[in-house]
Amino acid sequence: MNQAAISATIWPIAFFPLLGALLAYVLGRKERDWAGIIATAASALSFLWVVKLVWALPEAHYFEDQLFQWISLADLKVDFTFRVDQLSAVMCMVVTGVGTLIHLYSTAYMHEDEGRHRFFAYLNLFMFSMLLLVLGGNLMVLFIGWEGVGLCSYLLIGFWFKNLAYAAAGRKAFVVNRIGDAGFLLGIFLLLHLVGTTDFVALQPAIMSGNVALGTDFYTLVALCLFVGACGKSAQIPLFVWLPDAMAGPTPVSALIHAATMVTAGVYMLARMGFLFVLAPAALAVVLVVAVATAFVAATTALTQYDIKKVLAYSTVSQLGFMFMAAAAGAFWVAIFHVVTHAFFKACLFLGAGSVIHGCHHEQDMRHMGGLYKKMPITCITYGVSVLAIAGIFFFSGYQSKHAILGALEHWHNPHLKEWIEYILILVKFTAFLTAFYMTRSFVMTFLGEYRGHAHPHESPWPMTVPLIVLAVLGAFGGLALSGSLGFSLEHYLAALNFGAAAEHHHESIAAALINSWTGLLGVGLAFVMYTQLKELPGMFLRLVPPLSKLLSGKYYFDELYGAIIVRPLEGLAAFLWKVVDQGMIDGMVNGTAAFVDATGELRRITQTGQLRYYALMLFGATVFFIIFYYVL
Amino acid sequence: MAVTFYLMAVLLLLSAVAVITFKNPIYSALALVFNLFVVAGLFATLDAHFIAAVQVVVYAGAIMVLVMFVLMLLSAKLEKASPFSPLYFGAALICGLAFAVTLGLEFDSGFNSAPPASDLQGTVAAVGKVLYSRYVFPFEAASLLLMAAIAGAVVLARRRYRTKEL
Amino acid sequence: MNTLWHDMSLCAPALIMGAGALVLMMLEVLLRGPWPRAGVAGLFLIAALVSTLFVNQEYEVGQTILQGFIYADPFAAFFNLLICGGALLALMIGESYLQREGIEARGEYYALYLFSTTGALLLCNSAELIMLFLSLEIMSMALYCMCGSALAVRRSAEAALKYFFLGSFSSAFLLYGIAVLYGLTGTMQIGAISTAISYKEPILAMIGVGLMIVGLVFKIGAVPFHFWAPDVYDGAPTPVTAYMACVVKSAAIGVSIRILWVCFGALFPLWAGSVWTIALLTMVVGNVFAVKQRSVKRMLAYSSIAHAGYIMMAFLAQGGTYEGGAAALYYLVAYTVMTLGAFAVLLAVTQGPGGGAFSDDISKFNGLGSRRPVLAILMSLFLLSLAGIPPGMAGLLGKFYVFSAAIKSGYVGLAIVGVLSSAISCFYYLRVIVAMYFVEDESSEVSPVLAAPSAYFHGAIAVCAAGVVFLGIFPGWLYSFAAQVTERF
Amino acid sequence: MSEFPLLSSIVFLPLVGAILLYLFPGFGPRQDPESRAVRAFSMVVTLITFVLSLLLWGGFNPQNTGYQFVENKIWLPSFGITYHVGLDGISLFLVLLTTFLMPIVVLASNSVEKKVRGYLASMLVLQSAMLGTLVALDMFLFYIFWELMLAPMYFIIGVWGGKRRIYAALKFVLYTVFGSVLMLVGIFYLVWAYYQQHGVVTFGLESLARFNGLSVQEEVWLFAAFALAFCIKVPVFPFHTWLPDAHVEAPTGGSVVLAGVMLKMGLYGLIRLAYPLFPRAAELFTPYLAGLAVIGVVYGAMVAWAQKDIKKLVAYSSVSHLGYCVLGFVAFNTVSAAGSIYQMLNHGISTGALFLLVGVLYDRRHTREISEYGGLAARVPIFAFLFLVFTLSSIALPLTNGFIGEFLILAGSFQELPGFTIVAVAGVVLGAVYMLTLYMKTMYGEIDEAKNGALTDVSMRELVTFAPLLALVFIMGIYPKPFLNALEPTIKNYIRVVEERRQMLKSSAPMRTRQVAEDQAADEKISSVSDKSKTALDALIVKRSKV
Amino acid sequence: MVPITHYLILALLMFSIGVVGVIVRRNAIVVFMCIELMLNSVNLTFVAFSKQWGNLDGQIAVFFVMVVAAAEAAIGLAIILSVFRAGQSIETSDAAELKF
Repeated sequence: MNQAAISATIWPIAFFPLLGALLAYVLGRKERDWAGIIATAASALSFLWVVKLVWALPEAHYFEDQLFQWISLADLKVDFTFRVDQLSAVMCMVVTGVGTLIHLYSTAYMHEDEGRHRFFAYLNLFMFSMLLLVLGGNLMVLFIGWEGVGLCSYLLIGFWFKNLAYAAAGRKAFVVNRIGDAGFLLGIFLLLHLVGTTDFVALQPAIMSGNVALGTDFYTLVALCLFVGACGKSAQIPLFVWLPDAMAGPTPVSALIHAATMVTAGVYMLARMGFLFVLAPAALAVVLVVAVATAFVAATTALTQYDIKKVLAYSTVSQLGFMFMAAAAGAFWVAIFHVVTHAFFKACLFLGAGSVIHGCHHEQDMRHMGGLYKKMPITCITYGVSVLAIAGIFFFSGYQSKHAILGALEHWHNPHLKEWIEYILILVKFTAFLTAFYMTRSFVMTFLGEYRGHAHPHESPWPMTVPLIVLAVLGAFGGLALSGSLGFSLEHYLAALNFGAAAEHHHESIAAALINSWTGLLGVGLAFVMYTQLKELPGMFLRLVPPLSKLLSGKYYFDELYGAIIVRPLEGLAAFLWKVVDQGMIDGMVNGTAAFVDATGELRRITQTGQLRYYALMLFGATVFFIIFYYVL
Repeated sequence: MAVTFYLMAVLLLLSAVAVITFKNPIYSALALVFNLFVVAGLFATLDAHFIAAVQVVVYAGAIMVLVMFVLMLLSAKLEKASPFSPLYFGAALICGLAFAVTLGLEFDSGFNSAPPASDLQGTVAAVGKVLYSRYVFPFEAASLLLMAAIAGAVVLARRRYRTKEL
Repeated sequence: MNTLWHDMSLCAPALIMGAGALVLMMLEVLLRGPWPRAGVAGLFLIAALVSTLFVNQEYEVGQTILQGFIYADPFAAFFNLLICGGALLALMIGESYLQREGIEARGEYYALYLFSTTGALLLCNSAELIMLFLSLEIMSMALYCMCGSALAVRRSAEAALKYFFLGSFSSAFLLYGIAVLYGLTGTMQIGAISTAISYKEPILAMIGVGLMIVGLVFKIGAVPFHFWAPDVYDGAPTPVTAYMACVVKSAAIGVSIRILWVCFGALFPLWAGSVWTIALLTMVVGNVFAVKQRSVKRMLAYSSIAHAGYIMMAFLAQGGTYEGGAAALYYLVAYTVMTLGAFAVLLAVTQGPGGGAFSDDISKFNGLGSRRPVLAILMSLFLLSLAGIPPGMAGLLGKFYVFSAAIKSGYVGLAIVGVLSSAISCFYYLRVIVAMYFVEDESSEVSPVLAAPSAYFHGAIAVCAAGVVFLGIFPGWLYSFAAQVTERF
Repeated sequence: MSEFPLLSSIVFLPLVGAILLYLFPGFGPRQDPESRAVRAFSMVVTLITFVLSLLLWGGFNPQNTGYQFVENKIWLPSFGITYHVGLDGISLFLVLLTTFLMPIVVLASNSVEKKVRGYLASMLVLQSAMLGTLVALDMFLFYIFWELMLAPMYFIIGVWGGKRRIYAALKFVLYTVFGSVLMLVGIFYLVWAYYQQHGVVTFGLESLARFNGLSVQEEVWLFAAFALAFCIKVPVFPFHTWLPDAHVEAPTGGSVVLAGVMLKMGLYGLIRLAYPLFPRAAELFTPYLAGLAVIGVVYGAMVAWAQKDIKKLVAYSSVSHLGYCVLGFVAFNTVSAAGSIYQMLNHGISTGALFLLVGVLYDRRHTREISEYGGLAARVPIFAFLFLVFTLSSIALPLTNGFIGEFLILAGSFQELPGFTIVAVAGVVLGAVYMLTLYMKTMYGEIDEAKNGALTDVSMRELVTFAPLLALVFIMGIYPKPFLNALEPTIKNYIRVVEERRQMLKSSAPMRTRQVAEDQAADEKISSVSDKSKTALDALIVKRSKV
Repeated sequence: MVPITHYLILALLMFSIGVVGVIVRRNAIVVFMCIELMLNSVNLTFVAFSKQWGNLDGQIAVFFVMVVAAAEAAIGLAIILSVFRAGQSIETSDAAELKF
């Protein structure tokens, strides 16, 4: 809380990728292959710098790098400040570390693409934005990164822009994110209006000390505004619809942006602003409801998907829901913990999927895969490890974080939803079971059984497999390593995020842990059995309840619903405003005035008859009128 | 004296109405000549002898002869004249009545209604003296007017000639 | 005798002009074959103009000459200058056109021209109502004939007919008004009337005033006494139209100002309402009726009606301040140069009525911007000035003076109407600019600019353009001059 | 500094340039002269003007909140009209924007093929008029320059415009004239009222801004007259329909100037005249103006979304953007007002650039239909990149200039008018919708039109045109401090002065001296009529007044 | 003696008749004659006032009006002639080519 600032040079962390982006684009135009090398190097440099800083970061301190005053006007002062504290250190490590691996992976994956200089430039630009986001010393710098990652996401989703559907997916991502950003902006305005700053250093004491006589309602309002932003970025209901479509981008992009880093920005922001959220229990209750709903909806949707990337996308949405659950419970470190582990295993999963897609010549439908364990052993093993991790099987990293989430929920002490928390927990556990189930399903359909496609799958080259292995290792052991078993406790490290929530430490035996991972085991086992032995069963289930199956394979019809109640009405309204209101009414009135003057001008056809005696009559009439009306009367 | 005036007044108005109602312009012109003579008589009742004489000579003589001349010149093509149009007539009558009644009432109440007391005699000598002394400049201007009229009449009445064909 | 000579020397402009007319008539008889009629007429106009400059110094406020028939005051001096100058310019722009149309060949035309100008001069200077009536008739009689001088053309004759009958008709009203005023005051001297009239029965006085206003406003061409104007302007040969729109209108306005302010100044509250109405109607009707005109000449006719409305607005301003007079005079000068300029371009571009198919349609201006860029630019300048849009500063300042004078005297509503109607006016002025620049001439039959205009023409249009520019940039001297002129009526 | 009339030279240099351009020797009046020389000459003129205006910035003292570089000469003494010009922080940047954009416009004039000389001369005259409007401190002078902007723009649209150029040009002029003549009446009334009270005729802005003889009622009417003129120019919904037509038909340079500078004149007028002169009425009108502004933001965005013509879309986006500017200003708070001015600059840059980009496309394909394009990104990558950057600037992505302006406006307005601001935030989303839709439909997808396959990327000349704009997008987005520093004191002072004046006027009883003066004048008129007939006259007047 | 107002009213009536004539008649020569009627009634008014005021100004005015009338006759008839030449008609309603 009362951390002391240490001045340090932070800007190179963000600067390397920015420079890398420029160089990759400019030099890559000449020689495409340089782009990947430059970008990877930039990312790696950045990672090294992060490591250097984090290594040197003392406890209860943070690094600060004041670059320049960005906006300074009257009371509004926004500095361009970087800040590395424990939270951002963790995030930076993830972003640059996983980022570097994915860069490396991409050099092979994108090997044949014509536009890879653009790709790497965008990728590095994304790194830059993401680093701005996590390094920002105030909400404004965070917001720069926030919008920046949105932009890069847009660019990368629409990377293969010749396919208009892909481009539309990018646009959708950006616009939906923008809706969230609008909420975020309103939150910032509220803070600026009532507290006068967005600087974390100043904000936290101002909020927590209660100096601001604003009351809970204000906190709730701000928290909800910010959460709207988080919903957009982190794909929570109702703004999650863009993420499945975002799979249009190249797979490394999905891994980096739409799994490991960008989508977790919402969670990061909540953690960053945790001091505010804990003062707004009502908002936290909302967060919980949204998170649980999202997790459940996404998990059920994932059950019926056949596109391997879609499965992973829904899984990501679902896992993000888990992170928000932790945040809702006030256990922000847990949320970050899950962010980290999720980054490991989900990146690995995506990269694995990418490897499969690469190996199968851009086949994404799992129904045309199968039996790949023979052709792609490394991919298969790393993918399997990650499935176990995400399923929350003990020992693998997912278990640690997910267990911590459930623990945090069990200690729900928010007055709101207190009586419902039991039922919510059941739902959450069911969702965890589903997670294990559909992930296993995807594994089985992809790697086991007989090959059902027509391509000639082959194992990927080393730049792709090495990151897979590294990430699989991290996914396997990372959880354990961070939970204090190896002398490093993330909880302890992120103590600053503990805003009064009681932290309970309970060491559990391996047996207990295995029992605790029953949901995952059940899911894995059931799916394994169903998809290897009883292949008829899934279809039967779905046929039993046709509406449900329709609902699930239709992804709950969110897109259709939004289309029907928001997008199309708005489009219709736009057309109406243009055609009817603008051209018809407003311009009609303008032109009508002109027409009226014209018509009045035509009066001359009545008055200027050309008849002499008529003129004489008018002259005399006017004379009589004037004399009688003005002079005599 | 008064009887003469009222007699002349009636004749005057009758002849004026005749001018505007006769279908044949020749009759109108003759009525106007008569009217002008009556006006000359009225001038005489007001002791404006010189003016009365000029009225007869210039108006009834010169001007009306000119009018008759033109009428005769153009008479061949005057057949289709149909003098009255009810709409114009109605409107003109209403306006004319309004004009006459309004101004008449105001004149009646506003101007001194007593008969003129002055013994002003508009003899040739008296008028001439004023005309050629005090009014010499307007008199010259009047000559300019007549010159302009002559020039104008020449311009207009001359047959067209030497028009360049474009 | 000395006084007579002195008085006559003060009256020199009118005398020179009248003499010029007589000389021209005689020369027409004496000389055979072509001779520079316009040049001679122009010489007399120049002589009159120069004499104006000489005698103006001796013009003093309230001074009358020639036994009280003629004013020799600064106001008269101003109008002498304006009328002589305007007539000279109108002569110069019309010269080549008249020659082309064969009107010039009748030498009497220029005699009439000088007669009319003499009448206009005397009209503005007359200090007595019979003198006023006579000079008005001199001006008008000559003008009637000028309107009808394009003998081969029916329109010209028709214009003359309408102008003559309506003019005589309205003169009869004017004369009746004079008679009433004479009956009321026993005099026809303007100065005497002005002192006597306020002691008289106001309704009778106003009947006389009203009848006189009818006659004068008719000459100005203000609504609702304007009906003749579009037809006559349209039918008359274009140089005559230009002359009418500027010189005759100036003279009529000058005499109206003098009559209303000097003669009937005391009755201002009584006649203000009617003038207010007339000004309002004139601005609105003039502008609105011009909107749909395809004939540029007729459009300019309506436009000149509208401008009369603006000037009449200034009549009202005398009530409180002298600004009204200064504004009206400034506007009149600006209006003269810009209207003459516009007519000059019209003359250069369109065929006369003698040329068979009548052709002052706006399409004649199509593509003028590329055919004759200088002419088109000048026309734009004149039109923008008429519309009151910069860079047409002369017109804008004129409107500005007039509106501010009206507002200062409390006629805000009138000023608003004036401003709105001037917004309407932009529409039809801009249409000509549209034709000149925005429309390419598609039809090959569009004739190029007709017969090369003479040096006179070029000189006149240059003077007009220079006038518009000069008045726009340095309005101060004219305004203060105008203010001096009207200050001490 | 006061020795050399720097401001006047900046204002009139383009005008002189235009005249010289026309008098340029060696060119026949009929045929178009060697266009390269004409372009070069105009370029030099605009560049010199720009450099001179940079001197202004150099010599500008931000701490001095009064007018600087003041020149005050008597012009029409009898009317108290002066040639009075000066510069403060608000006008400084708009002047700079104008002088900055003009060389770019000249550079972009290559697409003009006919009558190049006339085109450039019009542009130069227009520049003088705009600069004059920005620095005028005399109401009459302001009005002259204000109206002078019309004619050249009219020609630019009318001569060098598209198919419906005549309709558009006339609509533009008539619409604007309609507004400005009402303003003219307002000016006269104000001057007259001042004269009634002080006996002095003056058009000086500084004197009139200290005038306190108006009743609230009068203020309301006058403010309405001024505001209408300015709202038409901005244009504020629902007075905007001339704008799309004008933009669509105008040539590229015309659109750039129109959007870049001329639209700002409306808001500038509101700032310079309407608010200081009528502070109480301004306060009363604030909700209505803010409401219209916000409607404009959302409405402009919605209608832009429905457009099928690129230029029309950008034009409607201007309506939306200027809605922000108006909102920011009427919120009347240092942050939002500064944001409003900053946003005006941004809009000039980004929308100007977008129009230039549309012009680039139009030069090549001679159509502006969105459906005619598609998939261009593959064919013209640099163009696509530029388009993207300016699109992003337009939708206010952080680190571009647009963000700073929009953020300041919204953050500032939120403190004063939270309800309106929340609605305006919706524009943030809608802006992304229509701009990205445009970008997607034109740049992305397959190239389906054969002609688009042969498009050439931006030329070097075009690149040079865009480079300064591109640089400014980022400079103003990343380091706005020099701009804001120069703005802040002026705006703070401006707001303080207006607020103080408002308080002062509210506390003092409305002056009624003028009424008295009126009565006296009427008395004098009557007394001049002599006593004898006075009774008759009086009776008549009384009788008349009953009617 | 007859009161002066009677002359005035008589003249007024005659003037009105002349006006009505101008309006209702279409024959140009008759219209011209109606204008002469109007002028004559004004003359009558002048002379009546002259008598009342005891000065000759009114009568002089009448003299000048007669001059004007003469000039009008010359020009008016010339115009009528030229109209007749152009259109073979002296109906004023036929001379209506110029309108609107």
